[in-house]
Amino acid sequence: MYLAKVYVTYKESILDPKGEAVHDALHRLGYTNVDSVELGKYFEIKLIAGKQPVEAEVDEMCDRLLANVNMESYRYEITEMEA
Amino acid sequence: MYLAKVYVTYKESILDPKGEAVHDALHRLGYTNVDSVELGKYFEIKLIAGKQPVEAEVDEMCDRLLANVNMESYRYEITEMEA
Amino acid sequence: MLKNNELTPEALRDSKAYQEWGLTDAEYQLIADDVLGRLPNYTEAGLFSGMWSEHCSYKNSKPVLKKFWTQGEQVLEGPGEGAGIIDIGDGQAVVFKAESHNHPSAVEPYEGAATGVGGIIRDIFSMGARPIALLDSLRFGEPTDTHTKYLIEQVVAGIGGYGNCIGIPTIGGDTVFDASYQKNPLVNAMCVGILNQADIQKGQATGIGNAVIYVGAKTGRDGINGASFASAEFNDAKASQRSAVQVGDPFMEKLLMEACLEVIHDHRDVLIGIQDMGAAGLVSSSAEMASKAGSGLKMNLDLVPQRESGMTAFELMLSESQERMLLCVKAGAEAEIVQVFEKYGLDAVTIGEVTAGHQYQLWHHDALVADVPVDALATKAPVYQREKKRPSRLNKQSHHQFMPRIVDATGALKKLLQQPTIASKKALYNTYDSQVQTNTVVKPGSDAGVIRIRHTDKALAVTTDVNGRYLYLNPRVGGEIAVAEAARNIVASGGQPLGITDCLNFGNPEKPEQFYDLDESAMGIARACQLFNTPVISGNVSLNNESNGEAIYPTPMIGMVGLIKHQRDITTQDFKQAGDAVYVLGE
Amino acid sequence: MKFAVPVFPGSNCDHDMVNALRDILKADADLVPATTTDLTAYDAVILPGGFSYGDYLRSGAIARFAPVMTAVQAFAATGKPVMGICNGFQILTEAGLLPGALQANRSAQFICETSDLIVRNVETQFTSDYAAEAHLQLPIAHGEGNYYCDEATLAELRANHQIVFEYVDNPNGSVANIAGIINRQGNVLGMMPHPERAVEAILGSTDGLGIFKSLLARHEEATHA
Ligand SMILES: Nc1ncnc2c1ncn2[C@@H]1O[C@H](COP(=O)(O)OP(=O)(O)O)[C@@H](O)[C@H]1O
Repeated sequence: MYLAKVYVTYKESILDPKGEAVHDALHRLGYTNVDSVELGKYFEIKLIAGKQPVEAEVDEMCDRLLANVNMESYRYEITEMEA
Repeated sequence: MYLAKVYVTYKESILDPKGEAVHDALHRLGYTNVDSVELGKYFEIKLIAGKQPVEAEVDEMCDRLLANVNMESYRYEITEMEA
Repeated sequence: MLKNNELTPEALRDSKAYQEWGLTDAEYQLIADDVLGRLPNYTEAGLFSGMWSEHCSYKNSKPVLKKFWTQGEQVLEGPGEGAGIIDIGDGQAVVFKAESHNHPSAVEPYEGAATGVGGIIRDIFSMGARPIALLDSLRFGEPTDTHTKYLIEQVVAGIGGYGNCIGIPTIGGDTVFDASYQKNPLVNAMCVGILNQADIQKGQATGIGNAVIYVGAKTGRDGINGASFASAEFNDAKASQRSAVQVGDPFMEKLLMEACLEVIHDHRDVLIGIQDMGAAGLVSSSAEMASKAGSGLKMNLDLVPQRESGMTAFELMLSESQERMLLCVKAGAEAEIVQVFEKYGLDAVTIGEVTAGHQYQLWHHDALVADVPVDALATKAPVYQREKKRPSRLNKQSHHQFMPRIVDATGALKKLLQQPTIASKKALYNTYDSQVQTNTVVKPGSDAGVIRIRHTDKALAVTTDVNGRYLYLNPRVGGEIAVAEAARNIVASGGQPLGITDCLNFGNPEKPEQFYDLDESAMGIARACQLFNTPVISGNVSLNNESNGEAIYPTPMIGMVGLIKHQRDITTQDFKQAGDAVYVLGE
Repeated sequence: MKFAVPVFPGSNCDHDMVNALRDILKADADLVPATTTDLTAYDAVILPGGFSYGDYLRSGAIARFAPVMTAVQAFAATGKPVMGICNGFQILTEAGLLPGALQANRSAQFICETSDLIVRNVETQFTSDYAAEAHLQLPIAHGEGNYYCDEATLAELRANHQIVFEYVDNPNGSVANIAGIINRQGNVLGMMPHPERAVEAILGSTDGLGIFKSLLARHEEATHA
C-alpha cells in the first residue's frame, strides 16, 4: 500500500478569497504579524499499485481531477506504507 | 519571515463527505486501486515573529481558528524564509 | 472480543456509569426492578439512556406540552409524528416542524447548524412531503467579541451550506443579539413541506414478518449518545464532553430525499412506514416505529452498514450519524425497494423484521445483546411533574411604566436602527439561496416569507418570531405576544394563520424558577393559539440552555404558517411610492 | 424544439428549468439522467444549476466525467446549442467546452441576490431577442461564481465578442465583470445568473425570457428555412 500526500494550491497570480478571509480573521484575532495566508487542499490517498507506476498514476489523477490546472498547481509525495 | 505549513484533517470517526466524493469519483474514472481518500485543508502562512515564539503562535492559531479541535487534528512545519 | 471495555451488568450497577449517560439512580432502579426484573446489560442501559433522555421522551416537558391547543378542523396530524400536517384544500396539505440544534452549534457552529437543518428536512420528507421552504431562528450574544462573531459567521455559513446545496429555499427567520445568549446561542431551524393527502406517511412498523430496511449513510462513531448530550446542561468543566460532533452531508441527503419520495409516491402499496434516524439514532427510530404499531421487533446489527470497524452494539444503536432513514416494507417487496435506493447509489439493507409480541430484540455477533419490552423504551419513560416557583426577578419589577423622553427623534431613530437586533439582516440572509425551486414570491426582508403553490392560485406565508425579553418580564404574556407577533406577520403578508410549530428553548426544568418560565409561557402560547385558531401541530423542546448556571431568556420560538387563498392578496411591507397615505391601525 | 436538461446527482435547478421551458415557454423538455449517452434526439441541451456531486472537490469537477458529458461534447461538436447555468457553467469550464474557471466569490461567501447585467453581444442565438446593450435583472445564487481566465484568454474573448453578459456591479470579483461567455463557434454559452428564475412577473422579473425566446426563434427559422 502506498500513501500519496497531494497538495493543491492556487497559482501565484490568482487571488485566493478563502485564504484572504482566513488572513482577515487572524488579524481580527490580533495576529497582525501574519503577512499572508493561502488556503489549499490536502489529500491523503491510500492506494495499491495499479496498472502504471504509482507516481505516474497520482500525477494523472491530479491532472484529471484533483486540480484544475487553469488556476491551481499541485505537488505530491508518495511513500510506501508498512502492511 | 517564517513560512508555516499547516495541515488540518478530520479525526478518526468523523465523516469526511468530501473525501468520500473524491474516492468515488476516482473509482468511476477507473482508479479502482485507490483504497481511501481523505480531503483536508492545507494552509501556507507567512508571518514575522510576534509576541510569542512562532511555534507557540501557530499552535494557538490552529487551536483557535484554523482547526476545530472537536473534530479535526492539525500538524504544522515552520521554516525560516530567506528575506 | 469487542466488548472488552464494556462493564458487566453488576459493574455497571456498582460504578453507576449510567449516570454519565444521563440516567438517574431512580431511573436505573426502575429499569432493573420494574421493567426488566433483572439488571440491564451495558447495551440495554444505553438504549434506555437514549430513549429516556429529555430529547426523546419529553419526560420533563410532557405535562407542559399537554396544555397546548392542538385541535382545529384543519389539523390532519397533530403532535406525535415526525411533523404535523394541516389541510390546505384541494387534497393538499402543508407539513411543518421546527427543531433546535443549540448545543451542537455551540460546540461546532458550522456543522451543528448544518446538521440541524439536515435533521428537520428529514422530518418533513419522512412524512411524504416535499420540502419547499426553510427558516432559521437565531439568538447570539452581542456581536462585539470575536468568538460571537465567529459563531455567527459559522452558524450562518452552516445553514446556507446545507440548504443551498440540497436545494430548498431559506425564505425567512429571525435574528436577535443579546448578552443572555452569549454562552448559549440558539439555533432553531424550521422546514415546511407540501404533500398530497394520499401520500401521508406514518412512522410505524406493523405486520409480523415485514422487513425493516436501513437506508442512507453508513453508521459511524459520530455523535454517540447525542440525545443525552443535547439534554444536558453546559458548563466549562464539561468541555471535554464533545464526542457529539457530526458532519453533515447535504449531497447524500439530497439523494436520500429524492429516493424516499420516489418510494413514497411510486411504491406506496408495499411501504408500511418510514422514519428518520434523528436523536438516539437507530434505537429511537426502530423502537418508536414498533411501539406505535403495537409490534415487536428484532434486528441483526451485523447487517447495519458501518463506516468503521469494530463498532459495538451500544455504539451502533446510539450513533447519531446523519442522513439515515428506517423503512418498514412488506415482506417479499424488499428487492423492489432496495432497487430504488441503488439507483441513487445509496445503501439499503434489510436489518430486521417485525415480530409477534412486544419485545425489542437485538442480535450482534450471534448473541442476543438486548431483549427489552419495546413500549418500555418508547413510551414508558417516567414523566416528571416539576416544581414550579415564581422567579424572584418578577417580584422586583417596578410597576412604573417606562416612558422614554425623546428630545432628538431623528437621533433616537438612527440609534435604534443601529442596534444589531433591529438593523437589516440582509448580510446574513443574502448568503441563503431563497429562490431555488422558483416559487418564492416574497424573499427574506419583509414580514413573512411567501411561497406560491404551483398550479394553484394559493400561496403560503411563513414566519418565525419570539422576543425573549418580553418573556423574561412576563412569561405568560410574553408567550401570548410571540404568537400574536407571528400572526401579525402572516396577516400583513396577506395570509390567514393556520397553525404553529415551536421550539421551547429554556433553562434547567429541575430548577423551580426555570420550570415556572416554561410552564407559564406554554399557557400563554396555548391561550393565544386558541384565540387565533392556530393549533400547535409540532414542536421541539430544548431544555438546559444554561452555561455555568445562568439560563438564557425564556425563548419559545414560534414558527407560524398561513394560507393565502389568492396570490393577488400577497402584500409586502415596503412603502410603494411617494404620496401614498400612511395609516396606523390598532390601539 | 426539444430541450434536454441533464440531471446530475445533486442538481437542484433541473426542475426549475424544465418548469420554465414547459409551463412558460410551452417548449418540449425532458430531464435526462447523467447516465444518458445519446442526446441526438434533442435540439438543445441545458446544464442546470445545483451542486453536482455536492461540489465537494470543486464545482463541476466531478460532474464533467459523468457519461452524459461525453454525449454533450458530441452534441456541441455538431453545432447545436448547449447552455450551462450556474453549476452548468462550472461544469462546462471544467469540461473544457468553455475557457477559464470559476473560483470562490471574492467575499468567500455564497451570494443570493438580484444582479444587474448588460447584454454585450446580441448577435448570438441565445441573445438575439434582446436589444443591444440591454440591461437585465437576473437572480444570482452561487458561492463560486468568480470567473477567472488569464490575460491571453481574456484578450481572445474580447477580440471574438465572446463576452455575452457583464455585471454592472461585479458581485463576485469576476475578471472583466464577466457574467456569461460563449465559445468561439457561438453554440456553447455559460452564465452564472439564473434566467429560469426570471420568467414570471410574480417571481420578480421576466428578463430571463429573452434567452429562451432567442433560442426558440432561431430554431423556428432554421426549421422553416
Ligand atoms: N436568520 C434569518 N434567516 C432568514 N431570514 C431572516 C433571518 N433573520 C431575519 N430574517 C429576515 O429579515 C426580515 C426582518 O426580520 P426581523 O429583523 O426579525 O424583523 P421583524 O422583527 O420586523 O419581523 C424578515 O423577512 C426575516 O425573515
